[in-house]
Amino acid sequence: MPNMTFAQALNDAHKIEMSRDPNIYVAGEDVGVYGGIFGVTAGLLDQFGEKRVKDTPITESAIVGTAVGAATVGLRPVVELMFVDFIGVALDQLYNQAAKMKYMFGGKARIPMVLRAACGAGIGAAAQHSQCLEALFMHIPGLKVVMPSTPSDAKGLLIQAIRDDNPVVFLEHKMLYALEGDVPEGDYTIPFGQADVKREGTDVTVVATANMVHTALSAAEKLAGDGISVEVVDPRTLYPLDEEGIINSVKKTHRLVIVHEEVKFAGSGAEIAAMVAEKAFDYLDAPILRVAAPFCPVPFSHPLEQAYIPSEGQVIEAVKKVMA
Amino acid sequence: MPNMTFAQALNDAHKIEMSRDPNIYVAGEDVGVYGGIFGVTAGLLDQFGEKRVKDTPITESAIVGTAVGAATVGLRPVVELMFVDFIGVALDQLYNQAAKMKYMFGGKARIPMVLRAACGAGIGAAAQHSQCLEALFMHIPGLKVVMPSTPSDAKGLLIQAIRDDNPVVFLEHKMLYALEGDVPEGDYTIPFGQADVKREGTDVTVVATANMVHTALSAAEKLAGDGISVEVVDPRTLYPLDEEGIINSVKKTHRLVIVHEEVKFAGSGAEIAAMVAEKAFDYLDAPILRVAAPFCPVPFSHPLEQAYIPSEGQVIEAVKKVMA
Amino acid sequence: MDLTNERLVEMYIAMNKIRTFENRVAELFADGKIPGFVHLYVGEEAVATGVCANLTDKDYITSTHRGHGHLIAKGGDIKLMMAELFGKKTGYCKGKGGSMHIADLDLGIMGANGIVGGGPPLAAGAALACQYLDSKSVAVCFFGDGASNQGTTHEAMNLATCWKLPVVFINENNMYGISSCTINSMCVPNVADRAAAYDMPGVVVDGNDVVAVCEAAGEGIDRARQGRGPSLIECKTYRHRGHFEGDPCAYRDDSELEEWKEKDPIPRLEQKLKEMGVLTDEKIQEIKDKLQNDLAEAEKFAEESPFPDVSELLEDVYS
Amino acid sequence: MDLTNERLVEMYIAMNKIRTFENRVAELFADGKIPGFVHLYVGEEAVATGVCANLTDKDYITSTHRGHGHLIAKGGDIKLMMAELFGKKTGYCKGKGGSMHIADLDLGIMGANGIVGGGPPLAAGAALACQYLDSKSVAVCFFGDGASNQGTTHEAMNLATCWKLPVVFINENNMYGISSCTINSMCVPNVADRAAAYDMPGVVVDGNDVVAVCEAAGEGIDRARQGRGPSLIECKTYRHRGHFEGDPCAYRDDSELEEWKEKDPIPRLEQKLKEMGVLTDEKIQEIKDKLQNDLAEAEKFAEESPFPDVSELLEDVYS
Ligand SMILES: Cc1ncc(C[n+]2csc(CCOP(=O)(O)OP(=O)(O)O)c2C)c(N)n1
Ligand SMILES: Cc1ncc(C[n+]2csc(CCOP(=O)(O)OP(=O)(O)O)c2C)c(N)n1
Ligand SMILES: [Mg+2]
Ligand SMILES: [Mg+2]
Repeated sequence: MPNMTFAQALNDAHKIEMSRDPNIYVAGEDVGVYGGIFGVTAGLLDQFGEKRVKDTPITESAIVGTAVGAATVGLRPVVELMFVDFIGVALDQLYNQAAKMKYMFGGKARIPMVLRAACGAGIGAAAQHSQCLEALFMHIPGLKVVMPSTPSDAKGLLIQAIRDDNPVVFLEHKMLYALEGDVPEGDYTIPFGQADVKREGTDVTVVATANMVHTALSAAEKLAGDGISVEVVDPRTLYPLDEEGIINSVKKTHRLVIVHEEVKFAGSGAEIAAMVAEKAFDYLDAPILRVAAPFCPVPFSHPLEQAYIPSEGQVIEAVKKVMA
Repeated sequence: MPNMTFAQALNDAHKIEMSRDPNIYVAGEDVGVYGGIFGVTAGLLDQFGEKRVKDTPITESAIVGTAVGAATVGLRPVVELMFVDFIGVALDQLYNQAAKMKYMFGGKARIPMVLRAACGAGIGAAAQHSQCLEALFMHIPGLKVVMPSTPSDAKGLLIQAIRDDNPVVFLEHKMLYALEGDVPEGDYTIPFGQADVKREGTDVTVVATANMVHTALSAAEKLAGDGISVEVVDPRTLYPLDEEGIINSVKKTHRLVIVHEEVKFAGSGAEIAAMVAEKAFDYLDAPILRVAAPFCPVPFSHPLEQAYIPSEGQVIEAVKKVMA
Repeated sequence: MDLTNERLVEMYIAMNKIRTFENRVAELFADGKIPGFVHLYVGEEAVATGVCANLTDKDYITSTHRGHGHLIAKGGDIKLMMAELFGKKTGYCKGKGGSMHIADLDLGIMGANGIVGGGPPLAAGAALACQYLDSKSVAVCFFGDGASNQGTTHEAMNLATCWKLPVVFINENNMYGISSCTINSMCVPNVADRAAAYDMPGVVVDGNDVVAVCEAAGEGIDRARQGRGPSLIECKTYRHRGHFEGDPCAYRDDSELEEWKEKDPIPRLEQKLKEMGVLTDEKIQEIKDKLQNDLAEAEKFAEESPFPDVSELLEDVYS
Repeated sequence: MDLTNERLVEMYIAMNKIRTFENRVAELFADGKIPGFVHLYVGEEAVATGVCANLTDKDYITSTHRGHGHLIAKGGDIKLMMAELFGKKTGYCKGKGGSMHIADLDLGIMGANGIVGGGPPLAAGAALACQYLDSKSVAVCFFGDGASNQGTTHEAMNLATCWKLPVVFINENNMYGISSCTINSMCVPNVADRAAAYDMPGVVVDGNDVVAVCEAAGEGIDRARQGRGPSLIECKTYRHRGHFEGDPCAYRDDSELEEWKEKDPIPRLEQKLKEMGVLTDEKIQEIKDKLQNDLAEAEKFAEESPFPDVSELLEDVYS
């Protein structure tokens, strides 16, 4: 298996799918000549031409809205929002149009489209370019929400997303773009709704998403030294959410810690905790803890930003707390 | 105490505040001549004139954005979004600008503004005019989120919201507008972050919001007949959330059911459940159940819409389940 | 454009079909048979009719909250529409959508829309697909004077011109967005003046003259079909009824309504066709009887159809 | 407008102040002293300078992601700016904002903005407050060519004209929005052409001629101050550096940059002032030395200031 970065894996997924299906087009700000601000769409313009790789004006409502319209009529758009923070200027086309059309029309529409966006803190990009907002998308029936943590998951899930007949929000944590890993060659898909056990363990289940999977894994490694066996579960898709996979792990470990970079309050972890508190309550031996960002915008200054991002230390502390 | 409807109580709050503070203005679509689609701003134009009661074009980004700008510079805007569903065309000005400015500027801004919006199903208004979206607002640091359930709470909380120096999202369930109740006269405020025990009980805590408070109350009445004593707690503000108030009730009853009309998945109840599963786990004798809308857009057809809205029967069932 | 007598009669029938439908819906709403928000098209029939006369089933339209007229003009089935308004399982959307969300993708009807300004980006997207697939089809975007102030409309027009998309923006300027008169919501006299911001043709036409609408829209549609890009056509018209059923209309003068009733597009065409000798009183009665019959049938169908079963609630969310 | 020699020299100094600041920031970014996204104003100094020469501390501006020039021209303190860019506690935003969010409300600077099109509604709102409070102050909205395609910009301009708000929209047309050239992102030759959509004055001015900018902006600002409503002034200019620091600029030709460097606003004014006998080489050197000194001081202040303490993380979220 070739080794490549997360960004290259996404690029590979685009190329494979665009080669396979002529009705896929890519659009967004700076996706063409520039190759995407994070390089994900590099080379696509050269390979597929202007018809299929469309640089747009700065016009997110129209980028998303044309994708919805084009998808309804037979194309399969893959559009880039650059930063997920920008969804505020385009949300209506996603949540009132794309997500609801099929239902409102009594089932008679298909809206196969992918909205890709970079998310997350870590590069000093401050409050309007660093958010994680997956909980917003999870709450909207009609959308699917994907959040990969490794290059190979990124590729498999993006191909899956492009082939899905529903609007899919595909969230790419920007601290992962440079992460390298082995990635299966060619056609490779990962079904939605299947959590991946990134590390097996018996004492505590840690559910983590995106870059927090790696934070959880290194915490788990350290905790192993203390004799605590941590199972790290990566849901990979937040909707559909693999409730069974998470519950099975909790049934084994009886303890749950959830880790995400999003703000804790009303974040994605709230749903996971609530779901377990409902469906696996009797298996729990300890409170469910969430390690997540505090309730403030993302600060610019490096030490503050680092304090904002959930850390290995916080995960270790939470795990020890539920073990106490 | 005079008896008035929820809509009249809101109207009263506007009048009291606008009489007190000349820097309050009201703006929105059809708030002037029409008096608001739901009549909340009726009579304000006559009483306060065009300068202070502004009919706007259909331009939600500018309505919200001008409020943010004007608030930053010294006014106290109270703007109406008509239906909360429309937030998708204006979200950026609320969540990236209003909510974050103070923090991004190192504390040096004050943005006293209220964004009022009608929410909820029940009048056959279908998928784009019936949503409850409180979870979206709760997740954004910098915003406060208010959701009253009675005429007197509506008045006290709206006056409080107008006097707050932060952006406040004020959600009015449209099935409540015609609800009558006693409302304190004149100046009357309710502090944010104080849940109200709408009915005392000892066996199960039911946390409910907006119109679901009434559903919960009537369920509680029926359950009392079965010998089950239900405590109904209305948070009234979702941010700040009265965690202590909720936990105190759970410490007493050891059982928690959460009821809201919002979609269950990643809804406001997820945060409440997760918070309790973390902070009051040891007091819980049963799984935490949520009674909420299913994962679909709001349907138009009356029987479907009625099936969508959480019912008294579902609350009774959930309470019986946690009592079993 | 030379409209044959046959096409003129077709347009006359279409306008009457909309009018009779809408008038009956008003009654049914008042009777409590139809719930929710219902925005009627009475008075504006010439716009949808004149525009859609240039389209085939392979062309697309996006509609608005005031969608019945567009749907009927584009060939929508009034039985399925009426059943939908009743919230019945046999309706266009199985009862899930209601008045504001009726769609018929087989006819290229991409849906009414409850969001003002929701349609323009969708229409540009449909046009993009037409261009991409080289189908020679076009997309038509109906939108109101109020919607022209919405940011999404600006963005869709700009992108459509940048990409030379085969889309025609049809502005239905009925002078009001609910209670907001255009004189307070925009400073230019015509929505069409805004075409200058995108360097596309902007045309103003009498929206109560179905022939004028048909010709102006035809030019824009031809232009789009030939790959020459989008255009904006503003049709000046007026709604006879309130914004939605139940609107007391306190914000406008009765005299204004009376003036516009003088310009009612249906009697205007009727008069013309009678003068041309194309229609006689008997023929007119025949047309109206047929329409009433069809409408009665549609209503019967709607009345007698079952409501959706609660078990269907969670169907149709995902493909 | 008759600009006194003194005012011309002030503008010369302001432009140089921006230029030296930006050039140093570029170096500091390259050295890893400044993190995040940094968008520099080099080449565009005449716009902010010419516009802000008409404003007092009681007037408001909204800025963009490319905000340093606006801030300096409006009187912002480069010590506090530099400290903010370093993420220090002593910075304008206590290190919480960084380059894209610097504000100084006491000077009427309503903040840089990370959202393209984020500023126009805010500027309209500030103008509304000026009108409401009858303060005779005005608001100026800086926005890019790219931002003019954003729906929020359209909405703000429309509402501003409807309400006759005292706001001036200053378009900085530097021909690109990141890699997107205006010829691909709009079909009209000038952003100012869009003023026609709102019936407000739309003016095009050489954005590299600070005197021309000052005069054109002055007219718009006077108009606003006198209660005669908004206007749109487009300043044609060019950014010398990449979109942000680190941008390889592969999307544009070097020759284009060279051409524009010929039109660099700073040498142009310098030349003029020398010809007028207002400035001599010595005086110029003196000015530049002073600016370098101030800059060095600002940098030292930034370097030596402490980072915010982690305990401050949750402060400043709410009032
Ligand atoms: C985004 C949004 N804002 C507001 C509304 C409420 N609303 C529904 S129709 C309408 C007026 C629309 O006016 P116009 O576009 O002129 O269409 P008309 O009703 O005159 O046909 C308004 C304000 C909405 N549905 N969506
Ligand atoms: C809503 C939004 N979309 C996209 C971006 C990413 N972005 C930042 S600056 C920029 C280009 C802006 O172009 P222009 O308005 O011309 O300003 P300039 O950079 O040329 O000064 C883009 C696309 C953003 N910050 N916000
Ligand atoms: Mg209208
Ligand atoms: Mg630019």
